[in-house]
Amino acid sequence: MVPLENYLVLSGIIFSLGVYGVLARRNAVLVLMSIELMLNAVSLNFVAFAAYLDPDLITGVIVAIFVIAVAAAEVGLALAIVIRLFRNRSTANVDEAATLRW
Amino acid sequence: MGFDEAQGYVLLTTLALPLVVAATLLFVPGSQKMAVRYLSAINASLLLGLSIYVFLAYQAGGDPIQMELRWAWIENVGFLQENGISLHLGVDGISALMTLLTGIVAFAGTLVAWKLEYRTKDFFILMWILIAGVYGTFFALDLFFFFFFYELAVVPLYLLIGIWGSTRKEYGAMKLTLMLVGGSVGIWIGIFAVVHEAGLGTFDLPTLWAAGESGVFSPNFQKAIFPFFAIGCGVLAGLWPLHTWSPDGHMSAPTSVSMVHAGVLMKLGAFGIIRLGIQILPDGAEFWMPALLVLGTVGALYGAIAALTQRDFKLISGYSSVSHMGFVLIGLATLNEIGMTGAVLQMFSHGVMTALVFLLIGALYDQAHTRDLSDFGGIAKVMPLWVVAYVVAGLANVGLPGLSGFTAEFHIFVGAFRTYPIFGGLAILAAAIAAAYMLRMFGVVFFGPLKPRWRDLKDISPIEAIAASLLIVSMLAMGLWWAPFTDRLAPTILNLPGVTS
Amino acid sequence: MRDYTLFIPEYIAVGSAIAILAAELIWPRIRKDLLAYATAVGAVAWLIAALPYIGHTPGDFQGLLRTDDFTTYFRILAAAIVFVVALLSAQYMRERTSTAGEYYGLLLIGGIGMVLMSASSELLTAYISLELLSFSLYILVGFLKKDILSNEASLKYILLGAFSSAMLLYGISILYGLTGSTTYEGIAEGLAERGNDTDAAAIVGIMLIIAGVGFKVSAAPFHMWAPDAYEGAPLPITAFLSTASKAAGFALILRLFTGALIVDAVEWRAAMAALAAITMTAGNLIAIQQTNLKRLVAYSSIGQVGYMLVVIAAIGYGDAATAEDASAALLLHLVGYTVATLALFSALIAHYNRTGDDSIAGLRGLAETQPFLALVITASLFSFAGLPFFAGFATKFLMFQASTTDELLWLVGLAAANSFVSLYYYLMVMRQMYLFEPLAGLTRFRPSPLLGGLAGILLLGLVFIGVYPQPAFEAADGAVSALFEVSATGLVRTP
Amino acid sequence: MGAEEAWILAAVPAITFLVLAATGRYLPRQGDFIGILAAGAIFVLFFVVLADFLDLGEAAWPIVNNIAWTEIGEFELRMGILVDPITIVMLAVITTVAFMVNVFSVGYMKGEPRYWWYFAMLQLFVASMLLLVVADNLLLLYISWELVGLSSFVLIGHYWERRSAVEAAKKAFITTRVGDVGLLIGIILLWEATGTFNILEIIEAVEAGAVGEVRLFVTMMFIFLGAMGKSAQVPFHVWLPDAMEGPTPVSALIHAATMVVAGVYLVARLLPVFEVAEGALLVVTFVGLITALFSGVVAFAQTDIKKVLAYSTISQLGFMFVALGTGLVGVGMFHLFTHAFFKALLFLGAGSVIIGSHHHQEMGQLGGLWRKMPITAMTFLIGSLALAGLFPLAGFWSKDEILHAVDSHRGAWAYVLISVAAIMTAFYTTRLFIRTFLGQPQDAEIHSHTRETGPIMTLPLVFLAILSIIAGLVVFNGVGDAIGFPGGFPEFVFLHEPERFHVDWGLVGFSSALFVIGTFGAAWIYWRGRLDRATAAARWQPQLSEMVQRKFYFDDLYQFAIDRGVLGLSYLVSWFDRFAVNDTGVDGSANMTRYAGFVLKHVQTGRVPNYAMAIAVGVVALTLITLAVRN
Repeated sequence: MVPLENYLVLSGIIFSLGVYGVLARRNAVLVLMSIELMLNAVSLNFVAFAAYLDPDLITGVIVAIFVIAVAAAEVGLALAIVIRLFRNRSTANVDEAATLRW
Repeated sequence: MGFDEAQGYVLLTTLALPLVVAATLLFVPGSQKMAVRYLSAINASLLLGLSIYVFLAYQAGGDPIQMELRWAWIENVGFLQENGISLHLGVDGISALMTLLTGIVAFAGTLVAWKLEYRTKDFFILMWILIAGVYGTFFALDLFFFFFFYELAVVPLYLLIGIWGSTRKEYGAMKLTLMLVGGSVGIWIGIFAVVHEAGLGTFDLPTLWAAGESGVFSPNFQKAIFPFFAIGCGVLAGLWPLHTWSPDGHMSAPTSVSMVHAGVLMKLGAFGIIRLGIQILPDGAEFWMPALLVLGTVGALYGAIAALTQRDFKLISGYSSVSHMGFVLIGLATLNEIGMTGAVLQMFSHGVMTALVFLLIGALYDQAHTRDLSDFGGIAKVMPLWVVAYVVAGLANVGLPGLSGFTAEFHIFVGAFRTYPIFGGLAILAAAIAAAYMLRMFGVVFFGPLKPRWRDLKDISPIEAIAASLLIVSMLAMGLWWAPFTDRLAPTILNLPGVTS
Repeated sequence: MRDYTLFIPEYIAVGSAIAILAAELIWPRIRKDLLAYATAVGAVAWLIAALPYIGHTPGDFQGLLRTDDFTTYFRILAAAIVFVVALLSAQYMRERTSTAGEYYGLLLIGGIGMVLMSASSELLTAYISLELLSFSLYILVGFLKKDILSNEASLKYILLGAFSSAMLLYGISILYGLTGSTTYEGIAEGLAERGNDTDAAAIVGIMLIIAGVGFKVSAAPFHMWAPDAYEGAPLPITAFLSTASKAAGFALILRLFTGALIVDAVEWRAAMAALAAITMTAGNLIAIQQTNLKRLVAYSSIGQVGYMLVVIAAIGYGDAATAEDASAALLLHLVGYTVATLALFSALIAHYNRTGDDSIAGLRGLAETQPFLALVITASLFSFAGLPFFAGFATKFLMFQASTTDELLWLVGLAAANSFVSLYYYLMVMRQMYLFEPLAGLTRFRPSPLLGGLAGILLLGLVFIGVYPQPAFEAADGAVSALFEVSATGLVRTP
Repeated sequence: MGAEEAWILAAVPAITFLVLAATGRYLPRQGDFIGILAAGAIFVLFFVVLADFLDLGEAAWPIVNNIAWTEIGEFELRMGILVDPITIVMLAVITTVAFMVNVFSVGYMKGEPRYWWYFAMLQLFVASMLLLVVADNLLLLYISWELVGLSSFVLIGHYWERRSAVEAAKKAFITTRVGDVGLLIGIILLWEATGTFNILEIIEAVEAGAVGEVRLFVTMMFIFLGAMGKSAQVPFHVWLPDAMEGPTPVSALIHAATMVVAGVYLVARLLPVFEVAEGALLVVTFVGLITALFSGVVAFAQTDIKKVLAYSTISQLGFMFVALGTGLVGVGMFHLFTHAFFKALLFLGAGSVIIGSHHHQEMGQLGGLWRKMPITAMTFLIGSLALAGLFPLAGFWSKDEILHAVDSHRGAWAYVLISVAAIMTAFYTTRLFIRTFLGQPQDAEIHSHTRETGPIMTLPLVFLAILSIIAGLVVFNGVGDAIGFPGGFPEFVFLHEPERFHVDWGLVGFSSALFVIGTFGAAWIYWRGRLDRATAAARWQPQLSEMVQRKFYFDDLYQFAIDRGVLGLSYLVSWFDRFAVNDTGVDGSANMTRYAGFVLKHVQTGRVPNYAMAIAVGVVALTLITLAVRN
């Protein structure tokens, strides 16, 4: 059976990729995708833990499902706002939405 | 209810009256200037009466704290236990004298503000809040309320100076307020530390003093915390080198604010050093007093020397205030009965004297619209009463026998010689320099040929004359027959922890 | 077991939210301020319904949600906030949007989210209620769709919000992995038994959680969204942000940290102290430089958060008693802070409705044109600065005193120093109002009776708490003691 | 009332002062008569006191009477009076001269501004002066000491419209004040050592050896500083000549007869202590000698009548200190006694001249007044001769006593110097008289207007003239017994070791010789008011005469020290206060804070990625912090 560490390392890598994406990407949509990546890492964690800690205790799995649901809602909302941004400024580049500062 | 308790209500009245008046004024339409003035004048006279009563009713022989009154405020909730925070009022000899001072100066200040025309109502509201704060600080026997009223007394100054001030008022107001509040941060930290260390869940001062007696505060703790109190209060007391708000602040402040501020507020600082520093942390006080003594002496000399060449009336008074508060610190630093009595006497003396000085400066400035010494000359011809009053104030400042200044300084010198002869000598030297700058000003401004542009200056108005004479009388009283003062002070002071006879 | 009666007040709130949405669907032309009043009524009903729960035996819903005095405390707070904010919005939103149903609906929903945050005793639930509040705020912040700033604000808020909640979740997952549970008790026990080899994991997990909640309460360096969101959002929402979402954040933090993480205090207390120090310092220093009122309030509220975090640090350092006392003081301060903020905004909105100017310089001469508003603004700013007679003085004093421990004296001192720095920029605002004559053309005006009355009431509340905090303090104390009945302060780590 | 109530003497003028100050300007004649009445009253009362004092007899002396003042712990003050022969002598001088001056002023100050105020202040001065001499403790003494200083200040500056007057007043106050610092320090040091301010107790304690050698010496030096300041001894003498800016009667009362001798009185009062303090008296002698010689020389070059008299006063005060320096209190007090009368006489005479000549006091403009103002001239002559020391006028006896004392108690060097000083005295006195009253009028115009002054001014002159003649005789035991006190003046004053006075004809001859040398020397040079010889002398030694003219550069030196030293320091401190303390320290820190905010706010770039970065960094940082300080 695959040891827990592998899952953890994998999710760690995915999470870090997500973080990197958020920091590096300028396009709002790509930023959102990176965040999705991070959330997926989370789900992976939960499922893995759930499986290894105690097979018949399914808290982790439930959490994972919830996370997916919430993430979906989040993305929907975010996209709506991004679209408004595009309407207002005809760009989806987050760097250009920097009127508010200092 | 017993007599002493009834007297406690006298204190409460004295404290509440100005607040009530301030609240009432809120609802008086601003256009009714006369109403505002009369209301304030009545209030001022009541306060004067009450203050005199408090001073006289304080029994010289009785127990150190009298007229006690305790109203539970917050207790038995959270970390607070029985009497956690209570409106605990009371006076000892020191605060009794300070109360008298406050009454006198507040009265004079109100009369002087009579001719104020611009936003009269707002002015008096803030003024009374400030006065209430001052009384509260002197009465409070509870750390929380001590700090409460302390802040209450400091903050209105920003508006009082900022709105009604004169030279560079915004700068002066901001600087003064920030420096004083900055000082109070030190006090605040000290309070946190002390209350936490005592671990009694109460802010009640007598309880904490008792705790201190029983050795709750280790010497090291005291040494560590005393500076917070000393410096925090020291700022308000014009402790060198944290004094610079004094010249600038006084220069911008309007007359009656200068009077109350230099007259009473600066005393809060010295008072705080006694109440918090010496009474809660005697060991710390003993450890740090030499430092305080040095700073005080430096301040005394520094202020006097700097005053020698100032060209603005108010700057001279500002620096001389630094110098005189230096004497107070020297007196406190001696930690012996005579010196500390002198210090408290000096607090009173400097209060009335400097109040008179600012009153007169204001009376002149309102007509002349300049405070530059070199602009004047020979005005004794047109303002004889003014000059006489100023000379009296000046001579008190110089420490001429027969006026309060001498009484106070003499005790300070004697006390200082007891412990630190060298510094005593330096202090006397500073007092001598005072003569130089005072007489210099007399010579330039009052005497010599009258400059034509001042030919139609008016002498002080009757109202100002009343205020001035009240102040002069109190100066003479202390200068000629000081037993009533010392009799009340001495037992209290000998009662302070760590004070040698 | 499932006791559905525990959340009757929230049912009422949801009901009124739905009713409002429906109302606008049915009568699209309905006057928008009527919706505001409807919301206010709903909030009042909510609040009244909440009263019976005071002192009520704590209820437990599936180990996920607890309704005890702590919950009730925040319930009342939430209802009150929603009530005030709804009234504040009435004129403001009428003048700016065509559809307001969602706005008021989401206001209520956000309030519910806040209650659930204070009630949840399980991490997933906590997360979801947090998102409930966040989502409604995302929308509310960006509610002025045509307004570039509002839109930009909401974009930043949602992107960063999602980012930080991802971190929160990752932290949760790690804790879950460590302890095998997501309920607070379970985590507490798990942490108590965990071996020493898992320290690093525990630390990382907790830090990620701190990042998540720190973002919610806008603690530096997780605060950067706040000023922008505050500035872009509609004024009433700024008020809502700076009160509801902070209060909710601290409610969650208190339950989580006292209920679960306190067992491992060693692993986070230093970080918490540092966070407090950084937050208060950064907030106050940057505030000095602000020229826009909303941003000023944003930064000053960040400073306030710094002070409140001192309490959390104290919970980590002190013993059980200290923790309880400090938390009580924190709740008290939260109320004082909330009242002050709402008072401030009611005055600002009244001023803004007239001038449409939200810069500090725009207040110039307000003491002449509207002395009352000037007074209210002064009072609330002084309350922030912690000056006598106003809530801030007493509450802050008590809070700092309660959280003074031998290790944290430096932090308390720093806090005191910071509140001194803050006085400077508050005075700068007063300077505008009192020292200067109003700009040409600005004449005396009366605020709308609604806002004026609201401001007046809040001012009274401000003074009342400042002069006689006993009742509020007792309430807070009661709430906290309920919290500490189930707190894990008893547990100690025994690997 | 008896000697025990001697304080009443002070109380009377004190009350008069209050009355006059309050109501004077509204009274008829501006209330001058009240002043005179008061002065007359104390003049009479003095004799009552004297009588009572003598009745009580030696056994009862000194008479003390004091009350508790304040008490702080064991630090208690008693205020009261001490009447002993020294006090009596001072009382005699003060009351007499004060009375004369009050009367004289009515004429002199006629029509002057602030007439009423002048009289009020005169009373204040008399009150504080009397208080000073009856005080039984050093604190009270210091208080009245300062008060006489104050009234002197006010009276010198009476014509305050004149800059010079204001400056003079200021100078007088501050210069004496410097001495007073020393006095106060000394008093407190004495209290430190003996635990009391009461003079008698102090003397007792010191004689019992309560104070260490060195410490006592230092203390007494401090006290002597005070005495030097008040009695205008070198180097504190600079204020007295300038003080002549005041009205002449004031100069007569304050700056000749009474206040300036307060220093002498103080030393006399504490002489027992000085005696214990090893070497202190030697210092006193030195200072006295130097002053006597120095001011004698300077007096040569003065051309203003009052200035000459001023320097002569300084010089005579020097004589007194020399006398005290020999430890013979009686001798010093005796010279004080006689000097008071003839010097007051001379000043009032000068005043009469000034009025007669319509305010001219430059010798260069006067001369030949003999015929115009016979009474003034006559009395002035008597005064001059008494000062110069003509047998058997008052001045002769006292100077004689001093010579004798120096001869017997100090070395030959002192004897020689003091003799020289005596010659100088005779010299400048003669010069003064000749150039003012004899010879040709220097300024016909002024001369023509000059008139003799009225009786109100001449009567006091006559009275004082008589005193100047006979006052010296009290030195004889016979006279003393006759007028009621045992033995001669020295014995009366100094009961400890009675020194019975006996005329030593050799000494009489010697001092007469000194008189003759001085007088005839001056006469030879200035006879008939000729100046060529004097100018010749000046041309012969230009630097020297320049130096004398400029009073040995004392004033210039002080001016320089004040301008460059004190004021310079003050400017420095003010500068430091502004720039270092305020702008750098206070405002600087404020600006630093503001700048920090300015820097920090730019971290807030407005870009989402940066914000996210901040969050990420925050997490890492917090983790590291925890790992760092966890245990």
